Amino acid sequence: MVIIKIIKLSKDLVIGAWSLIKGLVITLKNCFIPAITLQYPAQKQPMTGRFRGLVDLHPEKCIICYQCVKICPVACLAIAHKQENNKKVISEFKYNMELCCFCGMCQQVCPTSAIYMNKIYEISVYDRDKTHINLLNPGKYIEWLNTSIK
Amino acid sequence: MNTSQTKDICTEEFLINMGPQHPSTHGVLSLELKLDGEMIRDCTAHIGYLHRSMEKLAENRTYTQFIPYTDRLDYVASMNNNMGYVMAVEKLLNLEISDRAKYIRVIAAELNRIASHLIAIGTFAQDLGAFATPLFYCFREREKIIDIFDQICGNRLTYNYMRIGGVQFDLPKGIDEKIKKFIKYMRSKVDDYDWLLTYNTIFLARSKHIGLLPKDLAINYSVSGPNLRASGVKWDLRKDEPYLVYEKLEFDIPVGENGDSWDRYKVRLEEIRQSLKIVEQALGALPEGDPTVKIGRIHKPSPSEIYLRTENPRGELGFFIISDGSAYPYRLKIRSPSFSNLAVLPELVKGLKIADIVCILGSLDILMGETDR
Amino acid sequence: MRTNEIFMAIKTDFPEARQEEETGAVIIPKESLLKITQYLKNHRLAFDNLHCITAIDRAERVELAYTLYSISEHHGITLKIYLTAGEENVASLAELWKSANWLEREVYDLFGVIFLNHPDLRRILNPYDWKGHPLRKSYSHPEVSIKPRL
Amino acid sequence: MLMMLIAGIAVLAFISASAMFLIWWERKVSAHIQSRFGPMRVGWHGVLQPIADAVKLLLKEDIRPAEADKLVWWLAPFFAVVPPVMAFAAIPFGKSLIPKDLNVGILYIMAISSVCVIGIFMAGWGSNNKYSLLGGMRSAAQIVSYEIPMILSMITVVMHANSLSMQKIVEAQSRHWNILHPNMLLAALVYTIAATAEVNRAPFDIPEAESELVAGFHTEYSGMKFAMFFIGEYTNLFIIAAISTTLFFGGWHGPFLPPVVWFLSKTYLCIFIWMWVRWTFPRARVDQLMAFAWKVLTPIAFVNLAITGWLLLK
Repeated sequence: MVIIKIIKLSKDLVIGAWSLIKGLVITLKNCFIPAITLQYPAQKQPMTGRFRGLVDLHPEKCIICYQCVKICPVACLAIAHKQENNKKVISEFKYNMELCCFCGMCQQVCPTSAIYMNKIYEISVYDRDKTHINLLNPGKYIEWLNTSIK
Repeated sequence: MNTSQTKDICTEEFLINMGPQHPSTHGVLSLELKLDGEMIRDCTAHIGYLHRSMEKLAENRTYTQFIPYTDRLDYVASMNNNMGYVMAVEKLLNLEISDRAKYIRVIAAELNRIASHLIAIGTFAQDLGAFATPLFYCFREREKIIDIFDQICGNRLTYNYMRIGGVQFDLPKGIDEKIKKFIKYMRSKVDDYDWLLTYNTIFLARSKHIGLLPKDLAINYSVSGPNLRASGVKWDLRKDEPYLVYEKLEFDIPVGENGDSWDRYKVRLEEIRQSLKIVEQALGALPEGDPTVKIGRIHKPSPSEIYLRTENPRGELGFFIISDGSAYPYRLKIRSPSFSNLAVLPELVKGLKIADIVCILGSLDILMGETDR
Repeated sequence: MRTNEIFMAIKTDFPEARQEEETGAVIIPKESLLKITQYLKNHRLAFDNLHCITAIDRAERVELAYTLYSISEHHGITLKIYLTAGEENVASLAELWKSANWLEREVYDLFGVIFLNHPDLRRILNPYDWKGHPLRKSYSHPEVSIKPRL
Repeated sequence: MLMMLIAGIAVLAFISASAMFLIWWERKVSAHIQSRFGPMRVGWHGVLQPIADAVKLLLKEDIRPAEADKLVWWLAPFFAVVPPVMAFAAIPFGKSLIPKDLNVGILYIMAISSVCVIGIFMAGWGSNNKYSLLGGMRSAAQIVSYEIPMILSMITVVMHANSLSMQKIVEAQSRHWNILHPNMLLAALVYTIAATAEVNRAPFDIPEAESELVAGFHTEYSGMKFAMFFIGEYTNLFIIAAISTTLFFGGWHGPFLPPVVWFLSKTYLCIFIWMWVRWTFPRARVDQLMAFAWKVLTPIAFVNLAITGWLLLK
């Protein structure tokens, strides 16, 4: 009876040792496969064509239809317009970057694709009122570098 | 240890607080353990740390505006959440969607299932002590899926890709070669995991017969998904209540024998292989057509109630939507699989050691974003 | 077995069950909940899976919808109970299905429906000392969030 | 006297250099196993990273828990670092390159290195934190029960070389290394497993199990005290590798390279195997670990001892 137990135990030990060695073979194999991580600040992955970064605007294309303001789930867009010799002109287009959830609904709903999402993803600010952006002034995203692939 | 012998030894149970900030509670979950030495006498779970009351938010959002919120439910498999919600609303509006959109949804959902299972396997191995090596292998594979999704819909985690009646974009040009290359790459990697983890004696010793979930207890707790199939119940919504094009695709359901932590891991590993098969077939049979849909129109469904459940990587995700004719849902109840899967934990853990509770929690693959809603 | 066949099976044994028109749910009075659910669970209908409990805050009443499924028979049913505004309490099903334990705690937490002889009826998602039940239509969220006393 | 001073300073310099190198090497080995690069920024391929770590740990604030048992908590790191450094006294680096050739060399090393379990237990008890208490108790049980198979496997070697002194053990292997005898191979296997448990390295790192006990016994240590535990661990790793080379792989014997190079290369090969094992296997549970030590390793070690005795007396 004891011999059967010893045989069974040694069989388990051998199978166990063999499975441990198989595990070691995998890690050794991976040891020689070249590493694939990016050294982030030096190497950056260019963003794909459809990447949704910060919201941006071509002011001339906008026909002030308020579709984007209506569709935004977190209400971070706000437009004010005034009537000037029978033509509507945008007086103010505020974008609250802090609330934005980068869902891309405004970009899809805009009939003239005036509002679109650019490729900036490294967004950090020191004080909160930096997050309230006026989309009309062209130099709004200077401090965050643009990593678009174009 | 009957009490007669321990008259002189004054052993005292001490309370230990595992969480809400703990390396292996998969998110913000607090477990109060009453320990006798290493043995766990009793465990109570405190959840709700990540409660954003999604259901109250849903009552103030139109049907289209709520789609980005469903990404944040089960943030590891947000394609499946989108699909679940969007299909529920389509059933409410009884809207038919184009065939190509159905196939694209199946491809996206299955790829996301593989990514979610990879995370489940990686963190399970990490919890058992195989520090970081299997986790990094799983993340390396998952990175390839994330790149595919980045090309399809532009985001890496919260995709917001599906719309009511279709999808946002059509698949980009060279994407099916990329997916085929990924499928071939992934098949060899899954066999590697078999060698590295599945039959490793320490891994077996740590997870075999730990956290035994018998079949009837699992059904009684309405556990669903891989945890239920690991207990021997052959129940998968994609097969038993087929939706989209799952009845046209040929795949089988892995089922475990005795419902312990090892079986739950093994079922997830097999499901990755099955999902690869599904994606391959769906990619082959992709019909032509225009899956995209405009989102300007505000949907106003007639007052009615529907309940629809889909097979999420973690279990059955159900949406109970009650509409009252306005553009906003009157009530939107989200039945989250992790909520019921977590309810089983205190029952499984009595009398085991601390190392086992970490192992069972890892094998149940709980996600707090979904549990707390 | 479609929902009306199941309803017929229930109707024969419990005459007081009614069927809601468009949704096909079975409406039962509050008192006979325990009897009917006992019957549903052990009868050949074999409803062994209480999938989810949904509470709906209508203007004049609170509706409780129990979604039941049977894994062996591949069918499901929705049981509905109308709780009049005054006394929102109903018997707890924690003994029949263990999943009811947490589901009922969540309904109590968000709606304030009291479940009689529930093992431990505490709040589950909100802090234990939270005032009010958030998902009620009449709920107004507190202006200042209460700081936890350390 | 002067000679002893110089030898002492040389050994201390070697210890800190080797600890620094081991920390860096472990991070590079683990990185490449997990298909990533490891430290690359500080110096060429992160060579200066250990120095950066040391400076960081020096500048870090040394926080002491309020209700900690002050003296016990303060003393614990010393008990974790001093024994491995003292054990260097009997390590044979070369033909005459040995700090002090004690005639009880191997016994001395084993006695000293079992002192560090007291340090770990003091750390566990002193930090007044439930997790570290559990970690401390686990380490006490583990190290004590793995010392027996370790010493038994050493005795088989000592019986061959019929002397406890390390130099004599190495000289006994001049013709062929000990590992070539079958029973020595079994003793080497038992020794490696027991030594991993002795040094709390995976798959036996239950005292500081990250996923269960947050950080085990050194949860409450930060700054220089944590660095001391860290250095103690790597020096201990070097010690068990050095012992395994002297006992089983023929110490500094080697065809034409100078003996020191042979000794160091063999030691670092053993360390690579320990690192390789660490980053592959999951962690054993406490009771399985103890059962393995008492029910499997110790019987095997005894049987091996009996066989060796029979072989020698034949």
